[in-house]
Amino acid sequence: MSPGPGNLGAAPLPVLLQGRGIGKTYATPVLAGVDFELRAGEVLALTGENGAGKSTLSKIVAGLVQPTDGTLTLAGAPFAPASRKEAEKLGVRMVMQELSLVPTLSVAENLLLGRLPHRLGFIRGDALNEAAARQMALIGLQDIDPRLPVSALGVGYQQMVEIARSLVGECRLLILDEPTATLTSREIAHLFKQIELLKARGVAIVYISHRLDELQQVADRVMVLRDGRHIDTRPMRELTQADIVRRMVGRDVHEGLDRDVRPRGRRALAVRGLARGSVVRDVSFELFNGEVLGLAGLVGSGRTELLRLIDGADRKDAGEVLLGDSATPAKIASPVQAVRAGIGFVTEDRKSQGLLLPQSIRVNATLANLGAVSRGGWLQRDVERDEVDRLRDLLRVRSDSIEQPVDQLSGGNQQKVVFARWLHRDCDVLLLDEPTRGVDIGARADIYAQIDKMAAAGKALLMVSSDLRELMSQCDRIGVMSAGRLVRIFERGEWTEQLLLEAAFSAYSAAEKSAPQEQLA
Amino acid sequence: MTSSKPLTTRAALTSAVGTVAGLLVALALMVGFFSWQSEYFFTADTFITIANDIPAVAVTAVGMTFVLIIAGIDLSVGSTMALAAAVAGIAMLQWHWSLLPATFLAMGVGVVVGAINGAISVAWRLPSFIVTLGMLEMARGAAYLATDSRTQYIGGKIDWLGKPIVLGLSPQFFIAIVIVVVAQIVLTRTVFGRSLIGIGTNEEAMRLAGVDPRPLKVIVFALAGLLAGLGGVFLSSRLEAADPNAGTGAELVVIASVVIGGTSLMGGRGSVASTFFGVLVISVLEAGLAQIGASEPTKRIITGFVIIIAVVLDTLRERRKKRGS
Amino acid sequence: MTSSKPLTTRAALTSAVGTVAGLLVALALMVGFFSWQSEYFFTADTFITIANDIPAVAVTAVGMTFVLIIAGIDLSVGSTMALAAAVAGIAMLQWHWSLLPATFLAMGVGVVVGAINGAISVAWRLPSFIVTLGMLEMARGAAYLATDSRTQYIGGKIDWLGKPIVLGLSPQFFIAIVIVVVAQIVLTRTVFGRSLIGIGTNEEAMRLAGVDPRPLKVIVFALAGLLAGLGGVFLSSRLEAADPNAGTGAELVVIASVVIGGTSLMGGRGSVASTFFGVLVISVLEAGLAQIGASEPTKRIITGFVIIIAVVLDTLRERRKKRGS
Amino acid sequence: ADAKPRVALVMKSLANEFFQTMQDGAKADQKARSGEYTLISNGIKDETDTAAQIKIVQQMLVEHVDAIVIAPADSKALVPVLAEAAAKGVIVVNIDNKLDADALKEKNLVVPFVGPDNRKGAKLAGDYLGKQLKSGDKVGILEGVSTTFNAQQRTAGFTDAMKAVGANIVSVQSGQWEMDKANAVAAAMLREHPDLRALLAGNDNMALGAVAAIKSAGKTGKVLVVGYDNISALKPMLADGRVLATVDQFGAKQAVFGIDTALKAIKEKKAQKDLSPVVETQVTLITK
Ligand SMILES: Nc1ncnc2c1ncn2[C@@H]1O[C@H](COP(=O)(O)OP(=O)(O)OP(=O)(O)O)[C@@H](O)[C@H]1O
Ligand SMILES: Nc1ncnc2c1ncn2[C@@H]1O[C@H](COP(=O)(O)OP(=O)(O)OP(=O)(O)O)[C@@H](O)[C@H]1O
Ligand SMILES: [Mg+2]
Ligand SMILES: [Mg+2]
Repeated sequence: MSPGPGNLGAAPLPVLLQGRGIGKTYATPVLAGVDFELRAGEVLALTGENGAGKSTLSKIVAGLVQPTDGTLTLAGAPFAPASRKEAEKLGVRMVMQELSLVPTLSVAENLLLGRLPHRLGFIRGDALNEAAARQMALIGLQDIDPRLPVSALGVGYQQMVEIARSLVGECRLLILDEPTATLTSREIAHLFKQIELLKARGVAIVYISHRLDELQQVADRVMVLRDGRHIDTRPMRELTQADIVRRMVGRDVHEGLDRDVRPRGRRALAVRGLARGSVVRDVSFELFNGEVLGLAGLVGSGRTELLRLIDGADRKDAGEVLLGDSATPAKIASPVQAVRAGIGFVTEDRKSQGLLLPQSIRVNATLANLGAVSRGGWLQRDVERDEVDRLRDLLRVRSDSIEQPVDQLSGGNQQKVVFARWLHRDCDVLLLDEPTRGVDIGARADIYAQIDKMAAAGKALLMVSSDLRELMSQCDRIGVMSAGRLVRIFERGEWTEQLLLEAAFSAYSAAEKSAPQEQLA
Repeated sequence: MTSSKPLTTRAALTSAVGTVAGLLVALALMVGFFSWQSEYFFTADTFITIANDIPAVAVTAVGMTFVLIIAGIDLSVGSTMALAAAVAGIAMLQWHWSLLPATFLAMGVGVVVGAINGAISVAWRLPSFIVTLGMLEMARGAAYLATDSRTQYIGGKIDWLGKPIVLGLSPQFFIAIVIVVVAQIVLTRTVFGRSLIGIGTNEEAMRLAGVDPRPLKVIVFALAGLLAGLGGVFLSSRLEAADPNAGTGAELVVIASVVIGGTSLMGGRGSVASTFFGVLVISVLEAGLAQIGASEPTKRIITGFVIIIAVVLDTLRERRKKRGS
Repeated sequence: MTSSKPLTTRAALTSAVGTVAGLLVALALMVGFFSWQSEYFFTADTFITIANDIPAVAVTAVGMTFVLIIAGIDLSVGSTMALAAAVAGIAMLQWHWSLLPATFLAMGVGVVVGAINGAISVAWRLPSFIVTLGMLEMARGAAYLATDSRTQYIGGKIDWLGKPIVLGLSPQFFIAIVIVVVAQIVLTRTVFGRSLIGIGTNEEAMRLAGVDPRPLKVIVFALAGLLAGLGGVFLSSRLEAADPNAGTGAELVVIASVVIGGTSLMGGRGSVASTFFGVLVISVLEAGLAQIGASEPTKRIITGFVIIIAVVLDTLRERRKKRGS
Repeated sequence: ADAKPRVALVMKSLANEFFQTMQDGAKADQKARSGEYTLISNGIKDETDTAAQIKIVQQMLVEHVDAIVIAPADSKALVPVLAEAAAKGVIVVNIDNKLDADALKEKNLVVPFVGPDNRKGAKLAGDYLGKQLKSGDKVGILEGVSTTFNAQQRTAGFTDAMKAVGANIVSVQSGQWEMDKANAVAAAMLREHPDLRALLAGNDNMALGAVAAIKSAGKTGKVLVVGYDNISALKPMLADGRVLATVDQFGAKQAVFGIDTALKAIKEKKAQKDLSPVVETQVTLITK
């Protein structure tokens, strides 16, 4: 059905898009002299470290950013889209790395935003909902009521809506910028099936991801960027993951799936019967100093909600959190109390819940621990600057200076700034929600190293991730959530990918086949 | 846990009815109180008077609702009312125009003022608060210039709009009702309306979706100007004069009415229908306090209090609804 | 990519100097124009009068700057000024307090009004626009009650604050300068100031980072009230009377000054120092227009125009800076 | 209901001391003869809010009052609604600010005006000031809200008096009836015309603002001030000469005169059109 990586060499596909000498300069150059070509019906994987320029290059193709150098040709004709609309008219579409939905509008309206079906300006509600349902079915979301406001969906589902949206209408070239960063394997499978179908229709696809195993599944060719320069483009089958990594970072990186179990210290935290509505149901577990406890689960299984409850960000319906060896419930009714009790929280949505976007790296990094950079309420600028410089180097945040506003950083570097904030705070318990979302493999290793270091220093870490490989490589134990319940906690050695997945589905299949969407209501 | 579909529809329904229901309760409480205080309050007369009183504020509030929905604000509506009425008055007095063309002229003046507001905000991406604050001063100055700082008496030529025709109600009342209904339909049923909600919620997302927010924003401000211009004519027709001071401070009353009607100052959420009830709340309060002869300090204190309470109640209801769903 | 430090400092300096420089150019232009129009404008007298005129607005604007920085707004400052001055007046007239305790009492009244604004906004998560709009009415009503709606002549007892002491300048001028300087330092150098900027930029992020925005917001509103109370006393001391109508509409003048000074209405960005120059722009404009005897419509139109132009210029500068960096 | 006539007093801004005094006078009168009538009094937020005053008149009609005694915020715009009132058989009496003759004529309406002649009052103060001026002396006028009839009349009265002595009016600017606004304007006038001899203020609040401006300019005693209304805060100023004179138009009595006129008409069962058009009340110069 699909050409697939295997038979690519047989009949070279026609070139759809060609870029020559593409460059982009803000204050400093972020792209320089990039040449590339993209063929109809192929998937070109675009990889590189955070800040390598992947999103920038994609945005140039999609008409969101104008290049300062170079030219593009689309199917032989010069192509210089001045806006996204112009690019879309020519069938070039892009799913952005950051969500861009309108929370107050319904799923259907978001899907067809900008092209709502209407008669004389009046929206045709039936046609709208039908078209939307059709579109949702394409990526396996037929269970979601298109009339729901998007704000009722979790981040993962919202990402799916974004993807579904890009598939609306005429499409010759589709760019997916880290579409799977918040997705779990079930949704990813749907997405890949869709990609196959598009390929068969001759659509060219640019696929950006930091998950190299995915690339091996979908990509026909791989293009690597480093520091805004084109390093190499090759058929996927000619490369191993290690080859790709070496090209990306210019060195070898070891992830190490088989680590030793870390020595477990005293109890750091106990959760008893925590519940909120139907999203989190009767969750109990213990977390120990010196360990990393992972939390796996499908999108919408309630992992984020669980962390928010522990952190006091949302009100719990029932249950309690005990700190340390204490037998009495801790009074944590707000994140402020949580921080005071030594609990830090790296949130999943860095844009709306983590960062002060227009402010500098310096301001963002010290936010949770201003006490350390001040004396008697007065900020000590030198101390602050030194500490932030140290953190920036430690995490290799790619930026002009620590005074650069974080909204000018690439997604992965923004994530590192959030992480830096909690390194700076030095908490006893750290809640990590998708801590490597959008982070490249090199930087990921940096973050893992920090996690390791913290665990070694006796901190307790609770880490939610949608990337099972990440959990399996980094955690000492993995808890699996399904439909709001913590169904099982695996010890290192007990788990396999298969077992984890089965657990993740268990509560849904037990209740009904119709999957997790019932919690949306 | 049942299937989600019926739930959704029910939730949507509850929302619209909810706000209005809340406001109706507030209205009922006020009517009860005033009826207890004054034997003449609970009469058809009172309500007819109120009904004939509200059109100017109501139509202006409709425009303001749209502006707030796109997360803007328009502080210049009071001045615009005066300027538009002044121009219409001059057209009738000096150029001997009749009512209808003069009204269109006033609306035209409103459109120009509003479009300037919108264009400046959009062109330099300025907050509309400050642009319309500047316009508040400029349009008022222009109204003074146009009327030579004197109230222009127009007389019977303009009073048709405010004179009772059916059941004691005036044409302007019916016009206002039609405008409210049409605006509500436009807001909820058209692509235009949806786009405005989108812009108010996440302008960047709209832009990325290929909807250029700029012309839409200019249109919304122009529309607010148009409706303020019409409101100015309504006001004039009750005064039978063009008063250069007309509508002084009206912007705050209008905004208060719209917000009491549950429209968010943050953009993205609002309803014209409930704006109408917000206007009613303020009008009934004003009428009742006058009718019982409350002292000026009392009036001020109670008005401020009611504004806050009304918004608190709306928020609590909104929040309860959210938690419930 | 060079080392970060020199760049940083330079950028930071350019930014601060930039805004003020822009305002200085605007000021110079106005002074030039008025000096050309009136031979008496460019005299020490004029500037001393203006200097003694601004403290009331300046200190209130300092409070407003903090409020805007946390993405709030305070429409009640004008009424608060009147109420605080009224209470101070009564304390001096009827209870025979002396100036200092009466001033503290006025500031206390301001703190209470502001804290109520803050507490209501925070408790029900209401937009401060509507809460302070309600308070605008209530505090004004209270000021009427306190003064029995009559201007209270206080006399020599209060005039010390407004009387020239050095170089024709009054104590209130120096107090205002000290407040501006201290506030600017607090904003840029303290944990408190940093937290306010954070709250104005992304409140949810602050909360999750362990900084509780609620008490800080209440403090900011209380501070704005305190400064408005002091402003009220300053006003009173210039007029030697407590006028229940004092400060009517002052909120808009104050907000305009702050925004002209480059503080963002969206929160997260602002500077007290440049607020001071924003106040100067408005004051010089007002004084100059009065001195050349401009007609009322002209005054209105020019004032509106200058407000818009000043903000446009600031935005363009800001944007050029960003593009450059 | 009761047989006592119900009289509605509709004032301008009750935030203005003058109207407050007027209302208090009426209330005191009603208390003293509570057997004769009942009173509902209302005012508007600020003097320019004509629409609000119209609403109040309408509410009073709904309240079925027998008479309306009104100080109109606008001399023209209030006419239609008052015509409506008269048509319903409500006795309408005009106080303080005279309704526009042309507008009344168009509505075929006769409304008795009970009140002072503002122009005459202002001229009294101006004439008194004139005695201390010589021809060519520079003076400035602080006008109320320029769009209001009273402000215009008072300015006219001041102008008449100044013309009579040949003084030179160098500036007429609005202080919006308010102390702090007048203060800023007066300060500017003093700078622009260092040899200014006098400031004529359209009301006493503005006179207070002028006094403060003179003091800041260090010209106390060198610039003469006259006001209008005779508010209590002015007493110390008159006593020490910082204000030369003001005009009392007996606000406390004005409303009462109006009410009397209305009650008389009701008692004699006179129709609106049979009422005598003008009942002029006293204005007196106050110099101490
Ligand atoms: N508006 C801007 N102003 C200044 N610099 C920018 C701007 N946008 C992006 N950059 C810089 O351009 C570089 C490339 O960013 P880009 O978003 O393309 O990276 P990316 O490869 O997509 O990284 P990630 O994997 O983290 O998403 C980064 O160093 C970033 O800081
Ligand atoms: N703000 C919210 N309002 C309403 N429902 C929400 C909200 N946030 C999450 N939910 C719902 O709660 C359920 C649990 O979501 P949660 O985000 O905790 O799951 P998750 O496992 O972390 O998944 P994700 O990968 O989407 O973050 C989902 O069904 C989601 O739709
Ligand atoms: Mg990217
Ligand atoms: Mg999650």
